[in-house]
Amino acid sequence: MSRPRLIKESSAPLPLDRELLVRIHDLMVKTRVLEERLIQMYKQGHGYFWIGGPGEEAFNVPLGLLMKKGQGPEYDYLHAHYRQSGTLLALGEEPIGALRQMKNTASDPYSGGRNFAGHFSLRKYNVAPVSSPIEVQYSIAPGTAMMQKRVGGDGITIVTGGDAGTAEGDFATCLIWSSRPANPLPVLIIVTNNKWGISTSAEGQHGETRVSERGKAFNIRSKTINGNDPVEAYTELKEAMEYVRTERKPFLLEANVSRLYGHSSASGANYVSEELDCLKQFETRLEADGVLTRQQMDELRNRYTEDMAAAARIARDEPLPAPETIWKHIFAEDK
Amino acid sequence: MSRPRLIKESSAPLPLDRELLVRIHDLMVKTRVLEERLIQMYKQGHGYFWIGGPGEEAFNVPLGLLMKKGQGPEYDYLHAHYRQSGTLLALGEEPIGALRQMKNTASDPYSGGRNFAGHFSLRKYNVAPVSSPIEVQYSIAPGTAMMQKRVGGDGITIVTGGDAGTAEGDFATCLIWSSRPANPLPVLIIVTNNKWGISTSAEGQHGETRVSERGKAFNIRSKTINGNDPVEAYTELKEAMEYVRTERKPFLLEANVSRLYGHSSASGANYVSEELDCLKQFETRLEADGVLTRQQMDELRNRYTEDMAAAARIARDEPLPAPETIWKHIFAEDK
Amino acid sequence: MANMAQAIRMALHYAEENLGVTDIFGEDVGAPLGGVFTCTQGLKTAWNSPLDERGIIGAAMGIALGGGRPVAEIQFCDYVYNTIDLLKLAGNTCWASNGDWNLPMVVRTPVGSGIRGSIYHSHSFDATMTHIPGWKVVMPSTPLDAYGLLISACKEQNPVMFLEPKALLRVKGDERIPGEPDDDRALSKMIDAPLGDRSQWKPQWPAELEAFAIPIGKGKLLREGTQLTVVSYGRTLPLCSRAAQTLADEGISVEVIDLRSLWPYDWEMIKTSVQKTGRVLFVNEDTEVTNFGEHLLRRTVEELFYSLLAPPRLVAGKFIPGIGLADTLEMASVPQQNDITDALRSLAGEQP
Amino acid sequence: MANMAQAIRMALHYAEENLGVTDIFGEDVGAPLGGVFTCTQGLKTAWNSPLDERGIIGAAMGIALGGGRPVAEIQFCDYVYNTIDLLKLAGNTCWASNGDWNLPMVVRTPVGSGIRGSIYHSHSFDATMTHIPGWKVVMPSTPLDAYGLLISACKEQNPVMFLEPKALLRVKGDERIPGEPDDDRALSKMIDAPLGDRSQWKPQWPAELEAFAIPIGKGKLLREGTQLTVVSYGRTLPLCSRAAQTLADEGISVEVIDLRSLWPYDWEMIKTSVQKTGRVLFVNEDTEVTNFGEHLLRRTVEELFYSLLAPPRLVAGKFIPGIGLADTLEMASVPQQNDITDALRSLAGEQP
Ligand SMILES: Cc1ncc(C[n+]2csc(CCOP(=O)(O)OP(=O)(O)O)c2C)c(N)n1
Ligand SMILES: Cc1ncc(C[n+]2csc(CCOP(=O)(O)OP(=O)(O)O)c2C)c(N)n1
Ligand SMILES: [Mg+2]
Ligand SMILES: [Mg+2]
Repeated sequence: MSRPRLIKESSAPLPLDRELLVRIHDLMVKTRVLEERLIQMYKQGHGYFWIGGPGEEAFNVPLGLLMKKGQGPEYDYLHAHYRQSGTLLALGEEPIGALRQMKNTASDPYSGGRNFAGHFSLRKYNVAPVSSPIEVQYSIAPGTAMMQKRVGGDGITIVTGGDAGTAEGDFATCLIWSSRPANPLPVLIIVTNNKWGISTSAEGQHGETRVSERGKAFNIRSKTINGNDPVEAYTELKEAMEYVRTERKPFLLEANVSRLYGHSSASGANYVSEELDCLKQFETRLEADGVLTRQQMDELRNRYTEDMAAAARIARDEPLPAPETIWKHIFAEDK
Repeated sequence: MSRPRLIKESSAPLPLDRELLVRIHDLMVKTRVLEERLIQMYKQGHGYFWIGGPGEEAFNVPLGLLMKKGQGPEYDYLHAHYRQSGTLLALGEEPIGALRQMKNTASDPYSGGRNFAGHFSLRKYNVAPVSSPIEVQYSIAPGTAMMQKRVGGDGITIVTGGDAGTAEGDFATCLIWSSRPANPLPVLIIVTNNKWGISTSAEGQHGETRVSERGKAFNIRSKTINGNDPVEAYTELKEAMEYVRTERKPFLLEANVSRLYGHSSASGANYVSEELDCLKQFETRLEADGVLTRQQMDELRNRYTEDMAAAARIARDEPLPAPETIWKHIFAEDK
Repeated sequence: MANMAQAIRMALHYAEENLGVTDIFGEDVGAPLGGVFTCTQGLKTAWNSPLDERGIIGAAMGIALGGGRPVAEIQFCDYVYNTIDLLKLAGNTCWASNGDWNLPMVVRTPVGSGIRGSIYHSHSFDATMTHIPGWKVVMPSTPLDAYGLLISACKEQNPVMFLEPKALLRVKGDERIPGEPDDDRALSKMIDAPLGDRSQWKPQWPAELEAFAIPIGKGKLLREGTQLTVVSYGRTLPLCSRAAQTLADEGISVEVIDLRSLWPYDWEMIKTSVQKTGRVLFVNEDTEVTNFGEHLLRRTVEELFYSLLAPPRLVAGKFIPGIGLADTLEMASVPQQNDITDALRSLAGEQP
Repeated sequence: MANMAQAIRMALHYAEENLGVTDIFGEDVGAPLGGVFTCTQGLKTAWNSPLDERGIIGAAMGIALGGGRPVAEIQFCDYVYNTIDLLKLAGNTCWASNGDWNLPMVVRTPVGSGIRGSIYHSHSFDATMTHIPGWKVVMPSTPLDAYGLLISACKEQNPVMFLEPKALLRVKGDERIPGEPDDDRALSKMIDAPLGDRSQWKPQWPAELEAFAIPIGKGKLLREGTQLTVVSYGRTLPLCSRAAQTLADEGISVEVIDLRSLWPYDWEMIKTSVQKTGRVLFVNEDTEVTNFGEHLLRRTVEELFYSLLAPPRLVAGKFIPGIGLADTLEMASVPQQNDITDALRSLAGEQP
């Protein structure tokens, strides 16, 4: 496996404008603090299971910022996995929704207390429901892209998932269906490679030098990037998305990222200091380049920490869904 | 899609020795005559369905000749699809078995009248049962190869299937499981590309320039050959098999072949004159090179035709399995 | 009258013209073949997919999420079994998202025995499918019902599984589909693709087709009777009707219910009938262990125990790993005319 | 006493040492984790597979064809549903080849609710699995039964599906597994992997383990009774036992059968009991439409109708698309203690 490249020499000037850098940083902090709060809720018994995206903020936040946000095939679709909180916050979601899902309250906006944390669903922004089975979203994604291609416009479909999951046939399905000569599709196929599937290291399992090479046989434009660098992530995502938007063809993007609190609460959810921390690294860079001071960043973090604590207190006291609601929404007529 | 290359200039001397050429030709004729008899049985109402391998003899016969024949992991395993009669005859099977399966008699040696024509099973030579679902054999094949690798020796696993079927996730599974760095496997992964899946042309469906390129991302040695030329097929198969036997690593071989009587009886089972006929072409070559005369070849064909007619008469009059035999062999204790 | 394959084709034509159906697809569904059973010949939104059932179900789900209305085909239900996770996902998407999303999609697939299809072209799918929540499941036994149920399916906001009893696909109906021409041969000339080269062919659709819909969830009381109830669907339904006729000739009065919709199903119709007759036979051809008929029977026992004059019975497929190719094997594996007639006769005669 | 996860681990150890088991594999089955429920820690033939359930089942089939004896794991049965075609194929390989080949393979997978697993870690698999011919299917409810059934499974010539009720995996048994040390903590020290770095760890297996086998197909009469029979397995079995105790305190005598083997199952034991009691409740937690309990109930009605004093009943999971995460939802979705006790009480009191 190729190792994530280190962030570019800090002497090179940051190629994004200041406002954007600050916005990305803000959302990365917000996401990290949200995830840490979710973990804390779990550890304090205010939820049964945690899974999420700390370590993927540098990639997920730019993704959300670059999405064409709206409902219906004119806008971008997101078929995500369970580490996508950064993208959702970048789309403008309030963090309390995720906290409510953690506490499985009736007020949980994504599943009404039915699904695990990190399992978002947001029809108003074309975020398809996140489901636990690994990789099925890759078989579904070509469908929304077909509608987008037919409708016209520049909406694209984005699908994300982990490295281990690419072993499922669904990943191949996505490559095949997206690259059919009869109907190439506007899909941005993303793999976030953290080099692990739960406890299983990628080393023994991947004959590929890079996962992104699997696109080549299908003549799909493919690239591996450092997903720990928000600047590289933003720039590369922008380029890839523009290609997909304009050419109406697939692009396979592999982003090397970190898994900063292990797989999930099942593996303890403790900070893994051996992993590269994209937020720390970005902050060093921002400080060195004079974009933000340490103090500003600390204040930001403290503010979010307080906000999140307050939101968690609200969520914690809200009622659970009533037992008889299990019968609701089996069919759409029930709406 | 790349077109099958024409057979090498007939001026070039045939690189295999005469005895082998005659043997390959003999088996190709035998296979063709068998398939034609099966089709005739179907058309005369002595069977419900025909599917088989006319058009693949030039590839399938050499494959059978090159297999290390025997039972158990020291020998080669074959996980085949339903066009493999040439390989079975090359392994030494009597054609009457296939005719019996066509007539679904109790004497059918492959399924006792239970399965369609072409669905061989031959434990004594490691031929795994052919099953109708496309491509599942690719998910199973790594298992026999694991046993072979563990046992030692030079036995390899061979898996075959069609071009359209590579769209199933099982094909990707085979590539992934065969090339795991933790345990690369001795599997010869074969795709016989006839450019069709029933009525669906490969053109609109395959983003790959060649199917064999799908191996490259996994660092699997891969090649596309002209499966209509028995000499090329023999030579390339030999090389690929030697690599797999010795290196204990996978090899992906795509063979371009013809579909000479259409997909199956469901599509009429009539000779398709637009397709290249490997037998005709080989015979021209053998005659030109003085290996066999037209007369010898005609006699051979007539002899097989008579043999096959006689065998079909025998099969036709044999009893069907008794109704109560449906309860046999649900479990192995029943043996 | 149209056969069931033609009825399906006409309903799909109507649906792509009038009900917003955007994609009719699957293996060999588009030109030139138009489906291995001809059900999708000449349809303007029909296209050929890769040979990948997971991709087919996945794409249908995606198209539905993306605002389209797909009608996907699995060539034989025998090949649907690597997609059960996706079918379950389609069935739980509305519920899991607490009503945020819903999937208006139809999956069609031929089921059952009757064409000497051997181990992999004879499967039934009703047991497996009725165990998956969140789907509506229908299975017509006549061309008119096929037409009407497919129209309803194409109007649904939820996933619908449309099971086509393959033994009945080429059987002509007794009832006219509103809008079909009087003459069968005229119909065939208009909408059946010619043999040979079809590249220039275009169907000529009957102009008067309409949104004749059969509501999902309603059974059909095919024959009234007083002494016995038989409930079936699909291939075995006509066998039940014939058995009822035979028994009528013997002086035994059998009520015949064509369930048509498997989920939701017409419990009221079954209940009313069993309360009248006190004896009921459930018939289907899926293998008999963990079989949908066992569900119907369980509910009958649960709610109608004290109305029963004899134990309710099930006639279903044998619990064996496949249907063998030989005639002898197929006949012994799934219910045939005699099995049903005999079972009804014996149930009628059963005395405690 | 060992808990069920430890019992499984010891049986697998015994089987890889003595019964020819060659490969224990699946996602996270090998080092360092040894299975998400610790069932495969420290086993010498355990290894980690790619994240690909189809590959796992396929490889198991191939290993069995190649002369090995695999024990494959699907991490949660919730993720087995893209392999149903392969399970069907494994179940028909012997039959389709007319006895030429057979597949000695075991698949283990955790099933059921009880750990607040939400929609995708709470599925049951007994309904789907009992509908697939050619497999033996077992589901223990105690560590000793788990040990004994797994030993039998590893000796089988046919595919065996070994269902592990996940709510019971960490529950200690009342009975000693032959060969396990007397002291629980001693056992834990010997065979449980330590937290933290495990790279140097090696288990110390109890030396006296033996081939204690529980025959597949035999139930266990857990408690004798005269007025009522309850038949269950897995997570709901201990609830049934407790209900029987409660009812005993109220003066109602309940016979409790732990089915243990779902296919083949111990019909003789059920029959004998129902002929004695005339009242029977079947309990499981799979969703209740096309449910294996409905099969048992159908057979009861078919063969024992005239022995019945009340309608046989089923308590099972609600027919909804998933088990919701919130406590309130899970409790309302699958049978809980009260549901079972109440159902038994009402069945005892039922008068025609
Ligand atoms: C189909 C399926 N199989 C198994 C699991 C259990 N599981 C949950 S996450 C996971 C590992 C996923 O690894 P990867 O795809 O690399 O994503 P990551 O968690 O590393 O982001 C597994 C095996 C699952 N959820 N779905
Ligand atoms: C899983 C599955 N889906 C569909 C079918 C129906 N079917 C039988 S053969 C075939 C086409 C196969 O094409 P290809 O893989 O190219 O093999 P070929 O027949 O051309 O040799 C199809 C779709 C099947 N047998 N199995
Ligand atoms: Mg990963
Ligand atoms: Mg082909």
